[in-house]
Amino acid sequence: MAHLAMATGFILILIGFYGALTNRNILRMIVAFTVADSGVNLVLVAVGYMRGRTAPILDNTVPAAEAAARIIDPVPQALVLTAIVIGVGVTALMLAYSYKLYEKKRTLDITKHTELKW
Amino acid sequence: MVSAIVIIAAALAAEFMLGLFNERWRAAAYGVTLFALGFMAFISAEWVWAFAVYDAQPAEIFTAGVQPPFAINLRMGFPEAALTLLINLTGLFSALYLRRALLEKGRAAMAVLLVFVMAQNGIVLTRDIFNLFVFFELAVIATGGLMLLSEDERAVAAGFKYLIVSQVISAFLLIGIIFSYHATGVLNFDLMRPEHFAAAQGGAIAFFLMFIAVVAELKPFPANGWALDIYESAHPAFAGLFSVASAAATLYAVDKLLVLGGPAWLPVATGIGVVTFIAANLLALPQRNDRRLLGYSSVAQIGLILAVLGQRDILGDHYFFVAGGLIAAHAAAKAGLYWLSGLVASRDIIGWSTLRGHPVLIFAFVSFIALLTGLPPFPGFYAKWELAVALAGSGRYILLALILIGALIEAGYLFRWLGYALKRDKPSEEISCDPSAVTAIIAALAAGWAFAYLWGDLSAHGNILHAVPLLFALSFLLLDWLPAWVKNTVAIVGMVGYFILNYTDYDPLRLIFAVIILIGGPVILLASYDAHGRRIGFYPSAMLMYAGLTQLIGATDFFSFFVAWELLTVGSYFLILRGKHSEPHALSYIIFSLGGAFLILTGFALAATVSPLPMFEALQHLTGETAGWVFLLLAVGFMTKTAAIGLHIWLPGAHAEAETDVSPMVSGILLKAGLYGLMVLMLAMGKQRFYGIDIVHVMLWVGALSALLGNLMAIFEEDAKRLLAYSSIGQMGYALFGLALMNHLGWVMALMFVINHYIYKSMLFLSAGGVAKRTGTRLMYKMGGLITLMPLSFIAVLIGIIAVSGVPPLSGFGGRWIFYNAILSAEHRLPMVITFFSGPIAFLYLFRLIHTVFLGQLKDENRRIKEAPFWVILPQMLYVGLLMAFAIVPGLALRRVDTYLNQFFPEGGLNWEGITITSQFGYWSPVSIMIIVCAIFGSLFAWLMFINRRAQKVKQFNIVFAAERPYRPETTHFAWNFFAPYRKALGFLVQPFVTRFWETIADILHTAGDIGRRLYTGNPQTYALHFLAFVVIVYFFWTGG
Amino acid sequence: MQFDWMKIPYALLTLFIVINFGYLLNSFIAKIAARVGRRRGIPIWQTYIDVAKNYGLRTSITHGVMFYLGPVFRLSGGVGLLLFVPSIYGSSMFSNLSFAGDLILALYFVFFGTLGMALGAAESGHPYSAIGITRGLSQVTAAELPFALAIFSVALQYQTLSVTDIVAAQQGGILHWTLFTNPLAVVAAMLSFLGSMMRPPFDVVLAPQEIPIGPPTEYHSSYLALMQTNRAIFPIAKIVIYMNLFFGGATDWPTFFLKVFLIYMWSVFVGVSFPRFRVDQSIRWFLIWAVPIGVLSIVLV
Amino acid sequence: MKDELKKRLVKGPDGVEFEVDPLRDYYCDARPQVEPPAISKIVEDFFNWARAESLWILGFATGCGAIEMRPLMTPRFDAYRFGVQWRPTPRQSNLFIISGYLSTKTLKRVIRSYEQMQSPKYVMGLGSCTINGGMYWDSYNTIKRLDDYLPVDVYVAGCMPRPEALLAGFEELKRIIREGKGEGANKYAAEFDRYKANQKKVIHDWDMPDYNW
Repeated sequence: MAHLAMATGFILILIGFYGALTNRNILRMIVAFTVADSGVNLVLVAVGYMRGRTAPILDNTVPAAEAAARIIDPVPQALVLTAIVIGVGVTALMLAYSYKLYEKKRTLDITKHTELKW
Repeated sequence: MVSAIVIIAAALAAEFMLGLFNERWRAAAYGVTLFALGFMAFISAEWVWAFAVYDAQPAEIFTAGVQPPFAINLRMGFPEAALTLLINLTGLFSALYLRRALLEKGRAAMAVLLVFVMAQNGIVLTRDIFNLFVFFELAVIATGGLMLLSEDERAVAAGFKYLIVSQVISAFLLIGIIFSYHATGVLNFDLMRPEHFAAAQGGAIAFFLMFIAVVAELKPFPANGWALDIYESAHPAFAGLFSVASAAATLYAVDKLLVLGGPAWLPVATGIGVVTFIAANLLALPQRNDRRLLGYSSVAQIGLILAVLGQRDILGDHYFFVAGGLIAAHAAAKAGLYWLSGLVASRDIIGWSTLRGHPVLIFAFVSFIALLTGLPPFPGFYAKWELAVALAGSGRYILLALILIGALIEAGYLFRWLGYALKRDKPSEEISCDPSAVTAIIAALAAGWAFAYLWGDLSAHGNILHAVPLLFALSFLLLDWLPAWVKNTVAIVGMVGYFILNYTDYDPLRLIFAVIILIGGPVILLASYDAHGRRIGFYPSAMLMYAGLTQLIGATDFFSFFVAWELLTVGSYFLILRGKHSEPHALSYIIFSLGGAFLILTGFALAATVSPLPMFEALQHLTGETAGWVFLLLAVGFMTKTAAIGLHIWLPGAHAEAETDVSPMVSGILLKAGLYGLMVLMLAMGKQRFYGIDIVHVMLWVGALSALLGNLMAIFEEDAKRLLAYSSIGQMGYALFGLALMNHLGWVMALMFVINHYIYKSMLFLSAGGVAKRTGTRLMYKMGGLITLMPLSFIAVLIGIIAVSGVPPLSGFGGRWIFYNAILSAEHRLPMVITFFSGPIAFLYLFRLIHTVFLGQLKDENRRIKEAPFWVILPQMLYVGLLMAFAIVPGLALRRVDTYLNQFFPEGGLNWEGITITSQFGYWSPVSIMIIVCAIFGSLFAWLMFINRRAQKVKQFNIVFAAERPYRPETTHFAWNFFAPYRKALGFLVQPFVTRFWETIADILHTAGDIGRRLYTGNPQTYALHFLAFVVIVYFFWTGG
Repeated sequence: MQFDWMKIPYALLTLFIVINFGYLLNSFIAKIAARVGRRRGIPIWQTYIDVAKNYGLRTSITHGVMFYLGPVFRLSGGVGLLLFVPSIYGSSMFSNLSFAGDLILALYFVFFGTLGMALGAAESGHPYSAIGITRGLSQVTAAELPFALAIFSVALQYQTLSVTDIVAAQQGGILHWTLFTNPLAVVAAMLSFLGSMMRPPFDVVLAPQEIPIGPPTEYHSSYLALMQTNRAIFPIAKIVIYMNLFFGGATDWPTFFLKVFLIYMWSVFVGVSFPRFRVDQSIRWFLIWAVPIGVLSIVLV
Repeated sequence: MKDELKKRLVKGPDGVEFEVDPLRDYYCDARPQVEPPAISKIVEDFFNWARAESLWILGFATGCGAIEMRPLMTPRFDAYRFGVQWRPTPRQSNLFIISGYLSTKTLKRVIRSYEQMQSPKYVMGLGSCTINGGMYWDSYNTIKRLDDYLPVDVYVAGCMPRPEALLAGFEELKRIIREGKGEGANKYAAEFDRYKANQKKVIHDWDMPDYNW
């Protein structure tokens, strides 16, 4: 059971990649990438999970003294925050690109933009 | 000293400040950007100065004042300082270059540029793997943003492809990082240990995911379609920055990971690197688009550096010197070339010939190409040498061979590009001389030469740029604005002065070569007085060749010998390239010469590892298997320069298409470099066996075959200079044959050939050049009957014939006489048969030269041509005098060398007292032969003059033509297909097998490249699939291997 | 310079003897050929008369300097070749000027005459003489090869290049001649001898009717006189080399005349009984037949 | 005038235009001189004897006379005994045998060959055709009397004289030469204009220099 979160994370990544690499429509690709991105974040958080421990919030229920024994590993959670922000940034940039690509060729089909080859 | 964190902080501060600026204050915003980049560069420079001069210790910078693992720390060591300096400087100059684009796009673009430079600095400085991920993502986003700067509308598609693939890569990286954290418990490089990964259950896979993701950022071979599109469509300034900065930063990141991963991962890195280097170079061969070619070339260079990173275990402390040299060379060259491509309008590589109007830009272009191919005195050369020695030392021969083959292919397409730029006809549109762009290029050029000097000082073998002859040659670059005759005088005085200063410290063998190079060279230079105007580019390349030659005979250790060898190759390449139609031939010349040079490099590397003694002793002490290999490699390398059969196809084109006074230089003097190399090799190592075959015996056969086939091919030539070029192949075959006899007289004969060949080949080339200049063509059947109009040239060719064919009174006979005595005491007899047959054939093609050009019928259009120019005739007459003197007193040159050879080949010497030279078998007295022949000739001539004094002088058509009147001079001059019967009898011997062999190899490479590059279909999804496939393959090799 | 001046008159004496012997030999062989055809043939002194008539002609033309020098080169080639090789073994009187050079000098001095003739004929501007030269030079390269191989094998056999030593080694009876001690070399040399004698199997160079006598087409009066003198000396000078190398040399003039005559007859006999080769046929013939024998002689010596 | 002999403008390789006149540039236009015999009589007699004893023939084998010369080379008549020899080129021959009728076309070649021979040179006309046109006496294009165009030393009459007649002709010629009267070349040089006028009267397309060396 403990690895349920991790497994769902990996499944999300696979779905995301599958979606991104088979759909021709650019917007569908971007959505698929966001799914993969959330899958990665889920895996990130799932790594820090320890059975029978609580969230790393130091308040009156979990005083600082015995925090080390009662909370899960806080570092992955810190990392995932940055990862999410970066995911947002990249997705925003991709959407801007898709707008410019559409503006240029009036089509969202990725296979129409292959002038640069060989 | 300002702390390293301030670099990142300054960039962030500048970005925020730009945000506060008003939209209209663009100039001020641009000023802030430049100031920020300048300040960052200043900090890194300060640190580099501290490490280099004051030998400071690496500084650890802890963010948030807490020790890791609870905070991110940065380290500013010597490598980090150098790399950040490189990145910041390139950033500064690209910003300078992007001035118009940035001002037009506004402060947003400036901010993104600052983010990009900061991200690259971050990648170098950070010691935390998640922080590494953050900076990689920042770089990705900044690249996405900066792609829109480009005018090429395909850049948008390229940027989108880049984002897609980097999304996939970052997913892998994140998963790798988090599982590595899971395995080791920390995120800091310094606290992680290879054994943590081994201990943890999925640790190895975690490290693999992280490692392969970062390596993918380096754009390795299958997974680099997305990078090539960026290189092709981005703004040239950004493409340069992207190529230099991301390469330097990511390579350092991979290096940090390799330290983490431990020795098991080094072969993986080497494997990926070498495959990328070879494949990228191969796919670059058929490229016509300049920026895409540069893209392939930078991917290849990064692959090479990755391979070097993989060899850190055997490179030891040279590791930074080699990897740093390659990165520095790559940085200066790539930035410079991309910025140059910004000036050139057309995207086809032939379009670069517009640069020809600007000497400075041409010099920059040439320096960048030399930087990339690793020619002396640039850092790539030192790196290539150290790498070769290290690889040969640790027995990794296949890797060394692959790297050298890749380097040869790269030299091939780069020099082809250089040839197009220098020789093809200029397209219409001029280059746009934007001042900021030119300053950036000049900066890159200055950086290239600064690195050259820096790496020279760092190198253990002494700085190439300190050699006097090389400095003398490079000084001609500065004097190039002077008129040609001034430079010519300076050159002649310089060379003769150098000879007078140190002819004493040459032993007799080297003295002959020194005389030919340092006295023979100026005699040929006399013919260059005939040129008018400034002759830009002639004197630097000529002096570079002569500098290479002088350093060659002065070289005592492997390194300086190899430096000299490459210098003379480069100098002669540019000399040959000056000819009108010489571009394809110069290309084949440089490829063959560099191929030969790489063989010599491998041979020296093998020998250098065995014993660190100077060259001569080191070669002597080699034994067993390596001795056989070294001898074979060096012999084949030197034989490419003497154009032995099989490696000869570059010579006819190169010598025939060169200018009038370049042909004698290249043919008379340069071919001797190969002979000198062979002499040193055979003196040091004597006879060598290679897996049971006696190599010297094989060389005997090669020499004989070259003599026969060279002369045979010369007979059927219609072009005068090609005829003389093929004859050089024949004569060099003779000399090689003499050397391979390995006995006293064989060597005396080879030396006599060296002198004879120099004199009459230069004389014949000068007279052929003079005639070609006057008649406007080199085809012999278009000339005829020029004896009355060009008598002095005729005398030169007549004396030349008598000397070459070995007819007694002149010195050619001396060579033949010594040859006979040599073969009498040699043990192999069958190759003699071929050499006997090639003797008289030499007489045939020379008679064809003199008959079709000077005798026979005079054509109408040639009736008013004048004698060849005075300065072309003067050296010829000097040579006639020299030949006469050498015929009468051969002892002058050969006596001391004969005694010198006694120490190597004791028996079979000649004794020289009195006027007769006696050998073990026969005797020859040149003085009495000359007197007797002249006496007989004189008396008979007087007798004929006395009887026949009132002969009626008649003209060309007063001939017995079966009582008919000859129709026209063209129809009565028998010259075309002069030796038709010979072709019928022996034509099958001169079928172009060798040419067809080399052409098929070139075609195979080109088609392989053409098929290979179809891999990049332009669809980002296929690129992502390439990446996934790459990951699977590497994983399979890593586990399987 | 310890050069004793007496050698010059002796050399001139040899020259005088050989010139007369040459003229008589040519007319004598012409008479034999006539007698074979049951004709009376030319009087023995006819060659003298022809030379005198050619000297006596009053006019001559010249196409240029090289044309003028052609016959001079040719004759000095013939005279030089004769004088560089000792004629009579054992007598210092008739060792001519052989102190100047050994066998190699003789082998390469043959080209001196050929070069001069070629240049002179080429200067005449006549296409036929140019064709004649091409044929001559092509043929001589193939013909010289077996001779060079034979010389090399003889030099290997006697371990010397000096002609006098080779002749010395062959003294003492007929069985000591190289003909018997090294027959292969002699066969190769005699085959190559045919090539250089301008006799029918290999006389495509002069080819009397095809290209009017090839190279010397434009030569006449005094030039022709010089060439006729050379026609007398050159074959004998070449035969002297063959005689010294392969047939034991001559210890006195009668054996000299006899041996020279017999060697000369070898080329006459072959000439009379074979049609004319084209140049490529003769090259192939030499390379297929004469050269392998020469190579064998080197390998087996 | 044929086009290869016309004056033409030619551009040299250095771009300089100049005029080429074939007749003047390709041919030597010197006039023949009278060659005086050797100074002393003894030398001249000896040379005459040598010239008589070694007659080198250039046979202009035209008409039916040529066939008569072949038997001279056979054992029966064997002209070689008398020092007679056939040479393929005019340069090396002294005796010019014209063995039959001459048309105006062949006369042009005869003149050119004759002028290329070296003096002293002799001409022998065979058959009646060279004496008075023979059976073509009334033809419009044959040469009636060889003497008008070339100095002839010996005529051998007969409508084709037999080989014996030729041998007799040779004896006659030897006698003339030995007596020093074989000066046809000098006669030709002395009366060069007359001969040339006669020749040009018959040969209308005179596209050669006056004297073909």
